Amino acid sequence: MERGADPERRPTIEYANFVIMLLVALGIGIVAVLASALLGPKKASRAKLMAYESGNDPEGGGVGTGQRFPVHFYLVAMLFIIFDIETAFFYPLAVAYQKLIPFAFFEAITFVLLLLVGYVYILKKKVLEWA
Amino acid sequence: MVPTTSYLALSGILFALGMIGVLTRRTAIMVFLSVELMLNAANIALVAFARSWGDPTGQTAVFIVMTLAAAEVAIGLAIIVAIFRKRETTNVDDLAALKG
Amino acid sequence: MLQPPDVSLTPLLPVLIVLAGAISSTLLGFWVQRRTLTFINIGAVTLSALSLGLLWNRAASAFGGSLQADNAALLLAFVILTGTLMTLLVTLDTAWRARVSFPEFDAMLMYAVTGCLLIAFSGDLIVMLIGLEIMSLSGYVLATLQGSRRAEESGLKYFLLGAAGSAVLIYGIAFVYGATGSLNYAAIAEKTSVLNPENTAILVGGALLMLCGFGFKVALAPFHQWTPDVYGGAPTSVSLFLSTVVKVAAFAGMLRVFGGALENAPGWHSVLAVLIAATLIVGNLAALRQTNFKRMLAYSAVAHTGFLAMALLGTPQVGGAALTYYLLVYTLMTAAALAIVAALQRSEEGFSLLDMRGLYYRHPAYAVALAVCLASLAGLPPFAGFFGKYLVFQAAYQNGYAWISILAALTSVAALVYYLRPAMLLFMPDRTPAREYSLGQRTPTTLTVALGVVGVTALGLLPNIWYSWVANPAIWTLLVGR
Amino acid sequence: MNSFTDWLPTLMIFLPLLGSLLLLVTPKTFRDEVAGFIAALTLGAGLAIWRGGGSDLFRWDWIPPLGITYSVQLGGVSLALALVTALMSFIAILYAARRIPNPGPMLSLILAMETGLIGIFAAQDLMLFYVFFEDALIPALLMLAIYGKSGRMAALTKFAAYTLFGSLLMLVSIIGVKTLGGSPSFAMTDLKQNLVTDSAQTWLYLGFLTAMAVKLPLWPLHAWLPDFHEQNHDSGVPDVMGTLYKVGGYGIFTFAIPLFPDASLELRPILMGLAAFTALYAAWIAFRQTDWKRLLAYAGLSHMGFVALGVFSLNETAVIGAMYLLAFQNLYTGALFLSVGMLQERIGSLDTRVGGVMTQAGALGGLTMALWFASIAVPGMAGFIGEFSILLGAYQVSPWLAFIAGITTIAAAAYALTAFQTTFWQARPAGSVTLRDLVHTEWLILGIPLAVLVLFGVYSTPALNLMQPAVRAVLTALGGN
Amino acid sequence: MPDLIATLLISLLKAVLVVLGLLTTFAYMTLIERRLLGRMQLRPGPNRVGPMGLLQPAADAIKSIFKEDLTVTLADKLVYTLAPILAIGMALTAFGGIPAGPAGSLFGENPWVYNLDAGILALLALTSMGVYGIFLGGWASGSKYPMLGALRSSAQMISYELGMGLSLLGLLMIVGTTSFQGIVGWQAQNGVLLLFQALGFALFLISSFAEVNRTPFDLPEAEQEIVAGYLTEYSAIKWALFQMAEYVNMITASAVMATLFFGGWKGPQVLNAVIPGISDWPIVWLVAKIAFFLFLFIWVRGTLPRLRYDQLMRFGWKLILPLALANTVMTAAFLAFRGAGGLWFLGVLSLAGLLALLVMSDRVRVLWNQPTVRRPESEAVRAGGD
Repeated sequence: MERGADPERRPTIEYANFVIMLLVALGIGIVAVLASALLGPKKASRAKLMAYESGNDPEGGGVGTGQRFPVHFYLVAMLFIIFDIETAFFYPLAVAYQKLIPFAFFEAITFVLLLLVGYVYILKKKVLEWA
Repeated sequence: MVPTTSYLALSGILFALGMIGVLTRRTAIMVFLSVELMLNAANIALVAFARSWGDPTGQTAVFIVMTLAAAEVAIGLAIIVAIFRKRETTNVDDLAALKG
Repeated sequence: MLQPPDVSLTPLLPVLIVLAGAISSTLLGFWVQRRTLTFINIGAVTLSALSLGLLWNRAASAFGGSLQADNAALLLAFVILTGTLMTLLVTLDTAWRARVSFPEFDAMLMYAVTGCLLIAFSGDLIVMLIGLEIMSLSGYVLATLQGSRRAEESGLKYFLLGAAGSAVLIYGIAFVYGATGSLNYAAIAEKTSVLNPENTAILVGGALLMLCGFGFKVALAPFHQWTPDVYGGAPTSVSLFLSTVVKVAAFAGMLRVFGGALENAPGWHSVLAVLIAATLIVGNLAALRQTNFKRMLAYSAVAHTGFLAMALLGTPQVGGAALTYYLLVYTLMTAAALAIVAALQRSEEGFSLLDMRGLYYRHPAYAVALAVCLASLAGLPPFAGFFGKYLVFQAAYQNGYAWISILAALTSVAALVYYLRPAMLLFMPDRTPAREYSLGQRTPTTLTVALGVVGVTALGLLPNIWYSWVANPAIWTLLVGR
Repeated sequence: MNSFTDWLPTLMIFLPLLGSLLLLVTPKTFRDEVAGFIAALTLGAGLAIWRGGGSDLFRWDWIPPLGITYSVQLGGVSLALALVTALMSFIAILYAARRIPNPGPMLSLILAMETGLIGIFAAQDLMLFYVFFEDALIPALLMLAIYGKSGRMAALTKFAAYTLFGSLLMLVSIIGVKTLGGSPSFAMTDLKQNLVTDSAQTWLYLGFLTAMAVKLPLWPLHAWLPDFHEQNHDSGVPDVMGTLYKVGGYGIFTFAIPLFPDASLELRPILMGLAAFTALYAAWIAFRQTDWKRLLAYAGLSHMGFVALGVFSLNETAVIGAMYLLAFQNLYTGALFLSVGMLQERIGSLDTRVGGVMTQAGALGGLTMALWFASIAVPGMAGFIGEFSILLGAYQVSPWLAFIAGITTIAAAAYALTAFQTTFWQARPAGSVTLRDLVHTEWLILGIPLAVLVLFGVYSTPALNLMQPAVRAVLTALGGN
Repeated sequence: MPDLIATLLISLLKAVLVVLGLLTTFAYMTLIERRLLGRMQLRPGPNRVGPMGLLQPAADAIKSIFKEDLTVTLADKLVYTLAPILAIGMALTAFGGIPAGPAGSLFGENPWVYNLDAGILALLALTSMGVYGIFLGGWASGSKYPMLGALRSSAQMISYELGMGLSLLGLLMIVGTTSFQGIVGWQAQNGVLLLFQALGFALFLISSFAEVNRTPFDLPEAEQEIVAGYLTEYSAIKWALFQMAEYVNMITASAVMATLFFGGWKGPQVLNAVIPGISDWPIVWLVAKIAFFLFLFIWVRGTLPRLRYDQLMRFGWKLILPLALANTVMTAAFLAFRGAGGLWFLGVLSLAGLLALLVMSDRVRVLWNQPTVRRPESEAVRAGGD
């Protein structure tokens, strides 16, 4: 079915294809940026290079200066990590699900119930509120 | 087929880098990232060994380790953020209220 | 129509009960007061302890041997649950003052205990690792939960070093897996008895890495640096928990791994001996210099790690019994001592040694109890601490580590001095105003302290009460399962 | 033998402890009486055992899996020492009740310590011995902690550190004796049949010896002693108990010699030398003291050098003498500490150079002098028989060392009489307050020990009869001299 | 060996073709979108450059390349440059894995660039990487608005990523493979999955809208709220690259939905009766389905207003996530208990669920619509304490 590859080597070939795709895709971006850098005009002025703050002179800012933002974003990030990992666990189970019934069913239910415990907890903790 | 020793060498290098990071870095975040590096070194080793034994147990172990890493991230970041918001530093050396 | 899967959950019963307590704390916390939760958890812990009796001598196992409810696990679980019970009782009184009185505290505590039990019940490295991490992660949160600068600092230190320790441990697991091709204790033990030379290097490397990882968890020198800061900086009830239950569980893991799976693996014994020697010296000498009682207890916990680990140098049959005996005693005396600190301290820093002067004339019962705990920690007969020390000395001695025994005896002198100094201070008459909380005596704390003191005394006078349970060598030869 | 006599030693051991616990709940008004009654009862139990000619070995498996037994026996040397302990505890309680303002804890501690001490003498199991050995320490420390003077913390630390340093090495040795010898238990009867041989024996002996040398005490492990006595309560009561706690000679005699026969023969010259040196050195230091407590401490140390000399010589006469001296020096050293306490109560100082006490407190002076005579081994007093036997026996083994020790007796006379003279006889400084002489129980407190000393100084047969068979039994195990 | 090199060269060619195709589609998408929106809003839209405005995309492209490329002073230069490249790279790569026809149907070659067993997983992973582009872009700008915008966008995208991932679980349980080819094959035999996973599809569709930042979830570029979000400091080609990435993601999302729920590159089997083999024609069907979804994207943009940020987050966490879980459990339970019966009942269940949701929409809306009053911090801490 596959051209030029015995079944043994097929995955490797596919990964090579993947890398080629990735390189081409990134290459397009790089080429575009380079083209613009070469072709575009360069007439920078101080005002032009200032960060935009609705027309006022920018205060502070800059990378890594410890700008503060609502702690909520941290919470979302953490919740995401946790739930995403849960999802990652669920994928193999889902793929193998039909072969593993009935064990997998109880497994899945237990898993979802545990997940729900955490979900109810964050719900009650009002982590999911943005006000 | 890439020999197992190559994978091990890679994982060893990663682990050593992580170790060096833990020992020399002074920012909590960097120490923490180094720890993650070490965990991934362990993952590589596990997968490499799993392949050489032809046994999927090692791969499931990687799954567990990834979860652990995620849980560690969540809790570790929470602690680091809590400290950072209070005192604007995560330099481990600045934490000296409890001195030995 | 649908057959439930053929998984026996009975061996999991103690773990599940505790987990149920944890989950109920998580959810019920929104509707009921924390004290109620604590009572529920006390009930759960008691039930779990009872269920241990149900499983006794059944040698049940589940999940293809990944979970072992053998007698070794049950005994270790009993020690863990005892420590938990004492912690819970103490928090009934002190959590409010320590500003950790929210449901999350109980929930994290119970999750940690779930992890601890999993370690004790583990039948392969993965289950052990999962338990260890549940325990550690909850521990990090517990240490930080108070939200004070000190607590946060201790939490961060605990976390960073603990995470590094875990990473090393996991790397070790990977290597052990690489050498033996299995993560199951029994299979590892089988493989390690006959090894081809090329794998030996990997095995030794893995064993040593795991040793380092566990060294972090149980605070063996030179991996102990976090201990004083964490035990000293965390709220006292948390220190109590961390220095008893968590340590017991970590040792349970060590016993399972080193006494069981890697028993025949070469190399780690001598390294462990060196680590123990370092721990004994560092822990005892550093404790000698402390002026804060809580911090002193933290260093003493390090020193005790050295003693406890000596049991691992013995053969599993002798060492396992010695370790388990000592662990219970250690839990009782440490928990009681810290319970008194928690009840009397003005701030979570505990109190300085000088504050203890004349405590006997202000809180006679607590002072006597504290003195008993200290004497037991010091290893003075007839308190149980003595037999604990004796047993581990013997275990190491019989397996050819006489020099460790002698070193331990010598460093014990330092230990005795730093334990006896506060003990004596308690009884020195003092005219200066009291520097501790004056309304100390409350029922739950008193109960904890009584449990500790009576336990320590009873186990000292009649060690067989507990030792006859643990002494059967058959329990410890089967550390890996069949 | 009926079952009651079987239980008598156990009763004698634990009766004081019970009393000690009882005191915690006794109302203040009866406290003294209860304590005295318990102490007297203990003494009575001891005398009952003596009348029955000593008790048999009582053995009960305490902790079977560890081979630790509860084996006790009071007879021979151990009975004599237990009796002396009971007597001196009784006297200490009498004085403590009279002298100390708030004696409750002190009385409890004396009784608790009595249990430990009698236990030490009665134990016929190494582990049990160790347990009692450590137990006696705690009350001693507490007495120092509660009633001591300003420098007590340092003294306490020193005392504890020395004692425990020794005892932990002893513990390692104990474990070694059982493990290497392959004995099924720690009971002496079993251990004697499973002796450790060769060089291991020497090492274990050294470990054991360290503990005993601290407790003897033997130079250079004696440094805790003067501080301990100096910092203790002025009344001298804790010092009495401290003196009783100097059980090193007994430990070596009962346990070390039977268990390490070869090693004790091998190390005999060195140890005897050390002992003789200790005796002389302590006497010399005592000579320079100006504080009664320190002086007595060094005097006691000097006597202990004698005891050690006797025990280490492994000669029957000397060993009997040593045990005799060990028993009776408790009486006079203890009584002297109490007399010093009385002196301090009257003049408010422990200085040896106050002068002129005799003129106002003749009875105190007289009894003290009599006790000093006992101490410097004046014939007719029990101390003489002990020291003489030791010198006699030691001479057969090593004349030179005996000679050195002999000098000590002269030195002892010198320091004792000098100090006594400057305190009691010399002219009294002008403007001093008048001193009260002995009153009430004080007569008994100094009189009873003196009476006993004189009695056994003149009529030593009962005591010797008690000790001789025991000593002979131990030494025959060595295979002769 | 030459064989191998040939294979790789062909892959390279295909990759370039896919990339160029996508870029062209993107370019004309912008035009089509503007025209369509214009039509919906009763105005002409761009019609000046070339016939019917057909040259407008070319003009835009030329303009963005020749514009001045600014990098603000406080920016982290390297990351600032890499972020758009990362965004477009990941977006383009993701598309390469979608099969457009049966194996060997493209002049003897496979009509896809790569075909991994973990097809869906790889795709989800790649699209997740897009978040890095957005976040790093905002962060590296070293300015306040981009930072806030980036945070908001990342939070939004990761939140909906959960719903997206979870809503596929039911599908995976039914099919039992993550390979696109496998899924397409399964649908050819058993009917399109939309029939059995209507609820799952609805959730996936909504999540996809949020993932690609389209109305009504186009908060990241909500000009009225936080200037232009993470894009504020970007200009010229870098700005264009971000736009490009967004549109490419949209195309990919359309392709994924077509593949997973609408039978992929296969046409309806019934048409085989009319023209034999029509359902197996490569590319045609897929393009048609993609076009349909693209039109849907535009249509929605022309119809719905934008959500408020708090509504958006609550919608994701409180509705999509639990519903996705419920869908999973429902499917799992059905599969476990169905015995020998067919799948049709699951389809009914799923549809019923979706309908119930629609009927109850007024009740459900409370979940995300009503702003809750935030308690003071101190009170929140004490809650539940004793």
